[in-house]
Amino acid sequence: MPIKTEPFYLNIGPQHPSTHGVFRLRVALDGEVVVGVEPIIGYLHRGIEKLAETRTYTQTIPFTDRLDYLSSMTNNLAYCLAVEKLGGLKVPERAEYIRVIFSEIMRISSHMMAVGFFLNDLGAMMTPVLYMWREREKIMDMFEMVCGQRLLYNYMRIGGVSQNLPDDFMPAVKKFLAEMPKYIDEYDQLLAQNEILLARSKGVGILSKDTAIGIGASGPVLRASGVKWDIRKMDPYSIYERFDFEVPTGDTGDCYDRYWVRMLEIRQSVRILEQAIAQIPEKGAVCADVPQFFRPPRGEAYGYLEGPKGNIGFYIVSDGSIAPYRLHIYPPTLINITALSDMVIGWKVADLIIIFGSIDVVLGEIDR
Amino acid sequence: MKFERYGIGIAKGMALTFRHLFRSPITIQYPDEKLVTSRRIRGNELVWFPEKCTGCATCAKSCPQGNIVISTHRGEGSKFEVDIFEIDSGRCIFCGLCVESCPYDALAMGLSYECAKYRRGDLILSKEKLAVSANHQPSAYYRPQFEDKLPKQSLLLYNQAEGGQKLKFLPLSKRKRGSGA
Amino acid sequence: MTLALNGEEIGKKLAEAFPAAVVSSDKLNVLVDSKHLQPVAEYLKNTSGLEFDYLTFVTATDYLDYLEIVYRLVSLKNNHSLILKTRCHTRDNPVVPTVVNTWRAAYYQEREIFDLLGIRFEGHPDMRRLLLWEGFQGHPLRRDYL
Amino acid sequence: MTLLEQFQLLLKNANWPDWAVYLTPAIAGILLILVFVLTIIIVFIWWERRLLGRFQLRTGPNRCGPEGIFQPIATAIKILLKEDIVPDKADKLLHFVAPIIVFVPILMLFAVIPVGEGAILVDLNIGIIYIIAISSISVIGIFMASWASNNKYSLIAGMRAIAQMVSYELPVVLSIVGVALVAGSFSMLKIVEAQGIPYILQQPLGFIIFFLGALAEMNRSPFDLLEADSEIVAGYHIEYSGMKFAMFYLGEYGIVLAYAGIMATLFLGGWQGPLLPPIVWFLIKVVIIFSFIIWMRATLPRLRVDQLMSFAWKFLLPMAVINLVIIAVEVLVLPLSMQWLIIILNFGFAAALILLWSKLFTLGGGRVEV
Repeated sequence: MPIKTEPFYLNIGPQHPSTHGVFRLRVALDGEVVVGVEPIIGYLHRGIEKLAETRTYTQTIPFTDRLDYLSSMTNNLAYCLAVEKLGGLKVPERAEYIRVIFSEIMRISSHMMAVGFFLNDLGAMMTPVLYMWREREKIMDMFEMVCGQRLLYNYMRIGGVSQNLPDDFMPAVKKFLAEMPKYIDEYDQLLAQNEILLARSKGVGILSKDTAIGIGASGPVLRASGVKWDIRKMDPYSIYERFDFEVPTGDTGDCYDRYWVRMLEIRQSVRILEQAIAQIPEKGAVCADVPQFFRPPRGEAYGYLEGPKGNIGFYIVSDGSIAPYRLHIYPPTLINITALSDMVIGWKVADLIIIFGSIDVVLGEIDR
Repeated sequence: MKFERYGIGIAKGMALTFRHLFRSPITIQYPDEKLVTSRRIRGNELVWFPEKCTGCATCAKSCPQGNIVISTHRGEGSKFEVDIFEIDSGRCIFCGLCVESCPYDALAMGLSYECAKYRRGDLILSKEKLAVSANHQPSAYYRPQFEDKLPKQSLLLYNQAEGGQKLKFLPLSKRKRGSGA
Repeated sequence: MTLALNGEEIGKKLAEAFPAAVVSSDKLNVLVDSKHLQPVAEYLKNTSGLEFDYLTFVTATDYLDYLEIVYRLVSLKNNHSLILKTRCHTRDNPVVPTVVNTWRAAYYQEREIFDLLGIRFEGHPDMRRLLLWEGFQGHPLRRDYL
Repeated sequence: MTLLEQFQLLLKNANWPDWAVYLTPAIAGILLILVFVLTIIIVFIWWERRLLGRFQLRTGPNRCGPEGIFQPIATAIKILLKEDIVPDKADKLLHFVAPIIVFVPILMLFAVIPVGEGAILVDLNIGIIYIIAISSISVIGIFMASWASNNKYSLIAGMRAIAQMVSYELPVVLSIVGVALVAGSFSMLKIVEAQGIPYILQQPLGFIIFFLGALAEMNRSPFDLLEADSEIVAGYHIEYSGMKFAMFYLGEYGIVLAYAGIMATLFLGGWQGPLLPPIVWFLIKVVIIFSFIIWMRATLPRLRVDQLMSFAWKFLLPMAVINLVIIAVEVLVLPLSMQWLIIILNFGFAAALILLWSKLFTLGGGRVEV
């Protein structure tokens, strides 16, 4: 007679070291094996979409910082792209380059957080995180130099960027780029070939190509599954068509691929940055002439870009007034966790944590 | 775990951490050592220039939080006198939009970043607290005219030989106690 | 460059396959009748030359006299996109068929729309509130919610 | 004759009553061990935090006292002042007893670890067997703690604890047997005295197996599954606070100290060494082992529970058995005078076996169909 067992339920979160924010997973366990998982979200819901309806177009930019607070620049940019598309604005050349530079620095920073905490979830006791924070702090310094804050930048404006680059910026970013490849090699040396890491992450949490496309995954999660889809390449926004870079993809879509695709993307970002630094015009306006209470024509627009976490998009409906009639934020990480249950069922609790970590979620964006 | 590579990956990682043992720490002993912030820092306060302010309330209109309280009355001639100018720094998100929108450069972001208070009421910055003074100076955020007066930001990117911040670990005896204020 | 397909052409194509489905179409988007949404979605996904295999976003807007649901479809294979719309003319308990069976990407987004705008998606496997808690009164993203 | 026996003799000669002759040295010894262990644990806590900080490009605690040496004391005071919280649905008795059961056996281990010539509490002739027996008791305490807390995270930790501790006991014991075979005694003192050349050279494979097994026994990275902070938060002591937590915390370092001491005794020649006094040599060896453990903690990620199991049963256990056979054959066949030949042979065997077994070793587990 088989022994009758019943699953036992474990709440991982809302307060848990590895949920990367206030996120709750209701997990059904059979021993240590996960048999069911239900993400419960909304603990950080601030209603940014509703708030934007009562604010002018410019006033919403600081709120976009607070979506994915680890990649605020790209959120700013995606929102500004949407409004510019709506208003048919032309962005000055220099501003376009500044935008690209900051998107790519932001991508490096965000990927370093993602990889560092993925490795921390694996149990590597903060060491990779601190090594990566060393470089991230340098990036934060550069952001602080340009826009005055280290986390919530509020730098992009409708029609450009808020301020010109200070004189110290270019030497700093050049030095950073010269150092960065050496540090990336160090990160790879630290754990990329580590047998324990390979054992823990290879073949774990596979997101197949068809599932990845079906759930509309984007960013490194989609590319790790072997889909060569990068909006920078496939639908270039800003001036990305001028840069030469590759889109790294994985083969199987397991945790290791998601980690490795991010490491490769950091290298590609360095490559884009080197080109952008070489091409940027010395002088020129950094913002188009946009009134403070900007009134775009009636209509709707969807501005989107390839953020560090994936395709972040803003869908704006305008009724011709100073405030958007409707603002919808398309959150990539919420979409990426759609297939979480497919990925984790049958794996152990320890795997659940790293699979969730490898998706790289930020709760500010999921809950909005 | 297959030791196909006989643990070479583990050995490499261990060698890297061992190398780091001989590098100097990257952390700063915060209240004792402080880095110089950016010239454009958006600190946790705002600086108001009463003589430049015309009381037009553009800042209040541009605030996403609706956080700036300003009330005026008509003084001598056509000039407006500001009666109340209040910003609740507990609700302020320090986005700097008010500074950007001010047509007369009468408002600037502050330099301070240690503004913790024991009571919420203390966070409300009144006219007197906002007004510019010797130890309440503006930062160069959106105000490039102040940029030259401020010290250069210390970047972690540069080491000491390259003109960066001196990042030496101070022994206990040389540290100043309670210098953070 | 992701080519935004001309809505009029797609509208014509759809009208051939489903005569009653297309309500209107213009350069940017195609508006279909919500009754025919599911077959239209299947058609858009599986017809060669279109192959919209990737649903980017689903959202809804409250225009006071009707609720409009917007789908942005992308074909990763052909690198083109289309905006598909459908409308819902009632405000009390509006119901629209789900597209989860065609594109799983709609799973959370439809739950979110139900949560914030109160549109019920028929056939959705788990139609519950997503961001707000069970028992919350009203749907905040409607224009008449204060 | 150990120092304690000399003390006993002294009291007997001074015509103390019989019960006092036994009790006084015993109490003195226990106090000595407590002071010795607690002092070293406090230094260890500081050393781990500082060294880990240096590995991670931080400075580590540096505020309390010179170079932060008093930080563990400050931490201890903080922990002791905390409220003792017992969960409402906890099994109160077991919840109370568990920390004691974890901590006391660890202290008991130090009774047979020699820190110098004759500096041992009791020179048991079955010293090693005593260690094996006593060190397994704290598993029960850990399981009691995890059960009594009535917390699902700690229950998972408890299940992991039993599996991990029991599995790793075997290779550890088998590798110790190799040492006992060569030394010809179970007594810790005799083993140290028998080590003209430290046994790490003579039995490198045995040392590696013992070291990895001991890492798992003392829940150190990469085998720290019991308290895996990113998965099950703090494992078995998630519901403990105050003094009870302090017991676990001290126990954690105490067992590291104990195992480092055992390792130093069995494989590194114990207190023996030139020039410096024996206790210093002993402590140097212990600190080197401890530093190596910290180094591993700073670098390596954690294993999964099924990988941990298969590593014990498929890698360490067969290797330990083979190692034992090799040692036994060598003891029988080769005369003791050919020490250096044994060393060369054993290094060759160790390298060959590890390479071979690495090829053969595959990992079971993975996804379970549910």
